[in-house]
Amino acid sequence: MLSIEGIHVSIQSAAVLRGLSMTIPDRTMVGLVGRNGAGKTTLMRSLMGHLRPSQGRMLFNGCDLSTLASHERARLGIGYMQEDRGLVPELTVEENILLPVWASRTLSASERLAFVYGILPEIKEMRHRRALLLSGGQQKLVALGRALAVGTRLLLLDEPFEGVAPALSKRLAEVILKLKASDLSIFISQSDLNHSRRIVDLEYTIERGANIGSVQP
Amino acid sequence: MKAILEANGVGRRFGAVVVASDINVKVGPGERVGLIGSNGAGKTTFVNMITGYLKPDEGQIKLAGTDITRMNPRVISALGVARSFQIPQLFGDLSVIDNMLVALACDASRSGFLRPARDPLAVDRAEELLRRFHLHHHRSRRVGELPGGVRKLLDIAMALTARPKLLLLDEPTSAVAADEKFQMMETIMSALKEDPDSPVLFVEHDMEIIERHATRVIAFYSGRIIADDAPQAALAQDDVRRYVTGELATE
Amino acid sequence: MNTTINANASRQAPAFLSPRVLAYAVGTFALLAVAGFHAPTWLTYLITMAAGNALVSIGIVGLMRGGVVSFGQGMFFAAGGYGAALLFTHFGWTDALVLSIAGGGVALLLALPFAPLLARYRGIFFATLTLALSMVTYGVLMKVPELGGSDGFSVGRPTLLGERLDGASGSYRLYLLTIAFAFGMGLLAKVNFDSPNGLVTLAARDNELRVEYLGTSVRRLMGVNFLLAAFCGGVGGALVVISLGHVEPGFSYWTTSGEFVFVAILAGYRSVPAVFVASVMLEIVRSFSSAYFPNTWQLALGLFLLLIIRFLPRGIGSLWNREERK
Amino acid sequence: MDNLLTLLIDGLNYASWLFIVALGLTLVFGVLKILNIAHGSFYALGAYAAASFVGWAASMKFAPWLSLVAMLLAAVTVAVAIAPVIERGLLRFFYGRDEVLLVLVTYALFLVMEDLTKLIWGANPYFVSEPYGLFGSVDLGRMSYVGYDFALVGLAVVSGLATWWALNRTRQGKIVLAVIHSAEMASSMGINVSRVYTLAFGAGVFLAAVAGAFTAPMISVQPWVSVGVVVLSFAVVIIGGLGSIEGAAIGALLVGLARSVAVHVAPSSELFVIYAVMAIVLVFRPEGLFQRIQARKI
Amino acid sequence: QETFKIGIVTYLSGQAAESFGIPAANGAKVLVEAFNRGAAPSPYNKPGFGGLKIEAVYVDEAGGATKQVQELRALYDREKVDAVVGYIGSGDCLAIAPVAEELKRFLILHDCGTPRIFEDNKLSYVFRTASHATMDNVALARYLKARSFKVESLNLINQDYAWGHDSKADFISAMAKFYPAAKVGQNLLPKFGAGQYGTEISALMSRPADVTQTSLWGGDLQALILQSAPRGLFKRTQLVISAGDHVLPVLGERMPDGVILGARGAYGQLAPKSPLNDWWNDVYSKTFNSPPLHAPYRMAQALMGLKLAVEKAMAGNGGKKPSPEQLAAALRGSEWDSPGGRIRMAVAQGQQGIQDTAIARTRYDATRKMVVLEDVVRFPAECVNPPSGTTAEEWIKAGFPGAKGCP
Ligand SMILES: Nc1ncnc2c1ncn2[C@@H]1O[C@H](COP(=O)(O)OP(=O)(O)OP(=O)(O)O)[C@@H](O)[C@H]1O
Ligand SMILES: Nc1ncnc2c1ncn2[C@@H]1O[C@H](COP(=O)(O)OP(=O)(O)OP(=O)(O)O)[C@@H](O)[C@H]1O
Ligand SMILES: CC(C)C[C@H](N)C(=O)O
Ligand SMILES: [Mg+2]
Ligand SMILES: [Mg+2]
Repeated sequence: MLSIEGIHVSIQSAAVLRGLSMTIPDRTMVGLVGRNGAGKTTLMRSLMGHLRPSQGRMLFNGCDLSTLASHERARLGIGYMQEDRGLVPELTVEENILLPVWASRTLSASERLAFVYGILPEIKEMRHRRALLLSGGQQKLVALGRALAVGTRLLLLDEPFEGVAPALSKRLAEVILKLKASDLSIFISQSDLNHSRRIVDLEYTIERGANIGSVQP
Repeated sequence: MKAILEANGVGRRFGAVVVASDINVKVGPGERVGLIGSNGAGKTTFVNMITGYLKPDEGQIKLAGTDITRMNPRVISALGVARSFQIPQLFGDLSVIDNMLVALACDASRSGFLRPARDPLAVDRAEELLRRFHLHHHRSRRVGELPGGVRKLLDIAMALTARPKLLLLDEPTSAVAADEKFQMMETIMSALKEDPDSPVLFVEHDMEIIERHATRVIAFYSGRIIADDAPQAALAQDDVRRYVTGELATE
Repeated sequence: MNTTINANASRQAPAFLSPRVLAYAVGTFALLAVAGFHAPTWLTYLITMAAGNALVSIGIVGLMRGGVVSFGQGMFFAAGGYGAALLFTHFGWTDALVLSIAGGGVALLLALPFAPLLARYRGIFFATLTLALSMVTYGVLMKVPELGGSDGFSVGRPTLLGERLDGASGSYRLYLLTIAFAFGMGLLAKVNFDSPNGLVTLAARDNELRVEYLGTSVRRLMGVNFLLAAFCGGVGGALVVISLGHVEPGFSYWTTSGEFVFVAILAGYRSVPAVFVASVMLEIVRSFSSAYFPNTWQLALGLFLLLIIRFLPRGIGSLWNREERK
Repeated sequence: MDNLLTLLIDGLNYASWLFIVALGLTLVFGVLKILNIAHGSFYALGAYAAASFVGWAASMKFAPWLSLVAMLLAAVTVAVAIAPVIERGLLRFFYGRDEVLLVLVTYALFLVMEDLTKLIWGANPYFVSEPYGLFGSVDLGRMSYVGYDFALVGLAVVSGLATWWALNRTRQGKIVLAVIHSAEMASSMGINVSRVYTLAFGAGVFLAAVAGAFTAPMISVQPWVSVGVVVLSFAVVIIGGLGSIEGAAIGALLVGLARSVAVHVAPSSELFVIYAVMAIVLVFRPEGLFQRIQARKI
Repeated sequence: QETFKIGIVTYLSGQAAESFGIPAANGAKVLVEAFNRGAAPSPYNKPGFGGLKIEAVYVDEAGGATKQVQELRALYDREKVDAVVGYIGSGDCLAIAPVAEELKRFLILHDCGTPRIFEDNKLSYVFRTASHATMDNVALARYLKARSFKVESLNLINQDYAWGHDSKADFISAMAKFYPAAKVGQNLLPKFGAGQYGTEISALMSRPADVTQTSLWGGDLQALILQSAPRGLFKRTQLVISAGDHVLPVLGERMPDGVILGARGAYGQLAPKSPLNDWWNDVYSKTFNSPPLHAPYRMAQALMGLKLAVEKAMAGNGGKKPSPEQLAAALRGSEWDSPGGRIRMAVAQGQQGIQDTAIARTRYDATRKMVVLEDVVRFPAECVNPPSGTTAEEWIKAGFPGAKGCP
């Protein structure tokens, strides 16, 4: 599904990713582990087109991502959950979730909403609240819901369990496991190993922007 | 025992959402209190009310006997309450060392126009703190470019510059790499050795850390305190297991 | 404990006006003083005006470091200018040095009641409230016949240490006086920028909430910076009026304030000398383009500004303040 | 009574003219976070283009009401021809920078456009007063008003409502909000951010040009018409709260009424009454009448 | 060949460029060119200035008085001009006159209106080769009286800067002499460049007056007329304009009939017939496709006066380029013929000129497709200009002592 071949990415002339390679096969859940500053977020942002690799390729189903503008990537069915949530404060929870659906030409709003609420009933309860009032963890949930709304093929989740209470993080893990049964591939970054180990099919470890290993738990 | 922090019947609502109701807490010297709770339970709100960012609708908050309910964050900070933030609040355009120097310069006794902010004493103190938090090698990087975990550390280091009488940490270890979390808590706790009487309240989602570092746990759910006890006891309560740790299924 | 003390001893003297900075300043001043003696008078005059204006912009830079920009600094420029001019014509104070400081004092007095109010404002709202106040000042100046109404009034030649500043040598001495003020106040500004207050100001620009949580009042800080800026503006206004020989309500018009901001942005907030350089540059560009492209000088000025902002986003100060450029 | 009515009508007329100009300004600020000094230049361009278009329509002996269409077309032309060039060729490089720096960028743009306009249309004034008579005149007691002025009130109401509706009641509007909040996030959601920017800026330019085009019949179109307008509409937008359409409407009414009272009652205060209103509003509402909600930070 | 360099300062950008600055600069251009070729009629037919080739540099007056002071210094010191001619804005004149005096350099103010320049300062290097605003307002008042208008009430609308204020004050006090019972109703002072006058027009209409005076000019005047004509303001009041000829060609049929206006001198249609005027009209119209009006006329009379002064000074110093002092001495108190009539540097110790003027009424002539000025009344210079040794204000208050030759 997604293969990353030796990409190099620099931010303001500092090399952050140096020759990173990994593959995310169809219908799998892949973990990405690394310490703070290893480059996990940078990789995600490169995939979403906010940073341009100076070398290497990123292929999504054989299509070179670098030929697509940032907003065209979401339309391939990639859902991205940012590390810092990135909700639009003025909009309600539901509107936030619908945002990528509106931007897409193919998705149906009611269908996607039903799907998201089915998986995350917690969100449904607060769907009319404005995003700016939510607590940190609640925002995290909504951001996940939003990624789910558009990510029909691939989900990129940047530290989804961070700051989430254990009860909920257990629920999330279940949700994500459930998704694995569908057509989706999931790519999860983690600085905390505890949560993901149990659920991923394959885990890459990076350090200072380069692969140092991969395991199949 | 004299309470350093005392909250009596504190309540707060936003429109129809009750974010704190009838909160009663007394914290004595040297206590290490873990604040746990589901997302949106009101932990941050509690911290915000103690530090004056939010004013309670009802009830009273006292610091070492002084009523601080209506004071603003600056005055409360000046009284010796320091905090860190769930989302780090830093000076993104300045370097790491300058962030620390700002924190030192804000110390009331040190402000002024005609002295250098970067005098050797201040710089030494700042560097010592940075070293303690393993931030020293980031010394001259612009804070805006730091990865999330490092920002978190710096945020806490800044809270500790003033040698607080009461320390509040909002999710100090979230976004910090797993193997560093424990070390980090050690660091924080050891930084407080100079003032062993200062109580620490920290919001935490990781129960291992709670078990290891808290002497007492307060669990929140939906704006209320559902448990306030020693860690083992608190974590064993049904409500806590149901709503916080998820060991019991809801309903 | 011992180690810290040793570390101290081994460290160099702090940045408080390092000998290097002081030497640079004195050296440049001497150079300018000599050069001014030989330069054509239009050039010394241009530099005099530029230095006077730059003092106002220094004040704005001080505010900018805290994240606010005053679009109404013309108000204090005018206060200093009118103050000095009135003291000269009505009270017989003729000494240029005294008048300049008095101009700063008048501006400071005018700023005092507004400081607590303005300290509450940030960003575009600070800019526009100061703009509104300066426009009200403009309106008042226009309507007071005793102040010359819309035309303002002319001021005679002042004295310096008892001597009348007449003719070419008088202009030269005014030039010296103005650049002396520029250097003196520039150095003081540098000291202030490097002080704890200066650093916290810079921090408040990024995150006020944290500064408050560190126990420092951002409002007080902003209020103080506002007063300092007003003083700078007043001194600048007085010096300009002394050289110009004329004062008018236009000093307080928003476009005048706009030019001071223009210089401050051109310079960036990281370097004090850059403010003076920027001010001289603006005067030169404006003067030459209005002489050589009289029909398109605005176009030239606009393009020049765009180029600077585009390619030196942190101001021309970033050309030599490399360490901080990043 | 008669006087009160006069006062109100004058205030309203002035307010609606100001509002149309301010609308575009507030829109552009709302979306691109740019307080656009060059807005006045687009207004001037609209006026010039209208002068050319209406002049041409007149020379073709079209029906008089077609001059209204010509004015609208002029505004569209300005927006289509200018907005993408400026947005993509210039502003794009400055997004996300300090608000005040952006003010200066547009100030530079204003200087450049001022001279460019002069190079294109020359310094001579243009007149297109034909449309001014289209709506006849209205007699109210001792007063006589030009129907066109009331038509402008209508235009202001229509454009205000349309913009408000588009921004607050449509998906597109919500997408714009997302872009305002974070362009990177928005594009991750599949939103074509650069198109939103261009469209929003284009809409702003269009509104400025519409205001210019429909003012053209009342004034002599000549260099520098841009300057006075822009400071006034700044005042309006700031009184109302930057980025707020409701705010701009109320701001325009306040300014219009204050000015009309000043001119009728104390003409010599006209010069600063507008700024005094602005200062007073800001003293009590530091961010203007309609403040933007702040996101939770901690 | 040695040159004589003149700095010419007028509005080349901004509000005042189109109506005044650029026509004035254009006037200077044709004239300098004609002078250099020796193509002007006698006595201006010597090539250049007494053989010196004239070189002109043009500077924009826009940007405020402070900027003008700087530009003036640069002109003298950097561009090394021998004389500066220019300044339309009264505010600019007030600011720069003392500077030229201090620098001891030669300056001719060619157009600005405020009477206060020589009233407030004692100047010997600075000249104004035209009458100031008092003339225009006194002449308007005299016209109303001469044509026996009934004036019981008076409205005024003037711009909020030196020219507007001075015009307003002079007109009110002049009217008080002729119509002591007349009451001032609205006295409006809109901002320079306001552009929108709806409210002002309502204010003028809500207190109808027999006469409405304005000294608006340029785009402001055009806008005022365009906006008030459809509301019928001019049907209810007699409009009088102190500087109005320059809007006639552009307004054409939109200019209401019967408006009383002056041109700040006997310029354009009001100019007395003379070979010099015919030549001037001819060269200017040929080059710019429109007849010269107020602004180029005033430029012409300044440059002609300067030319004669240079030549006179050169005659006195053996043909060298004259020093500022020599130039000043030559121009002081001199007189010369200009296209608009004779200019006499008769007041303010010979630094300030006076000239004849004329006031007329408008009528749109549909066959010639232009506004014609008719019912002209001419006023000799001494009738409408205060004599030496008194200020405008005192002179009017005292009832125009020494006024001579009034119609
Ligand atoms: N804007 C920037 N400018 C310069 N360097 C940057 C910038 N953003 C990130 N970096 C650097 O890139 C490196 C990788 O950062 P990244 O955010 O990808 O780490 P991460 O693995 O996501 O860490 P964390 O777990 O803390 O989120 C870090 O060393 C960081 O300092
Ligand atoms: N300013 C506000 N306006 C409205 N509601 C608010 C505001 N601040 C907090 N809330 C609400 O209060 C509740 C508690 O929020 P709080 O941030 O205290 O939760 P928390 O326990 O810290 O959760 P988390 O672990 O997710 O950070 C949430 O439902 C939130 O939406
Ligand atoms: C009518 C104008 C020529 C008057 C001139 N602008 C002045 O200010 O004096
Ligand atoms: Mg990350
Ligand atoms: Mg929280």
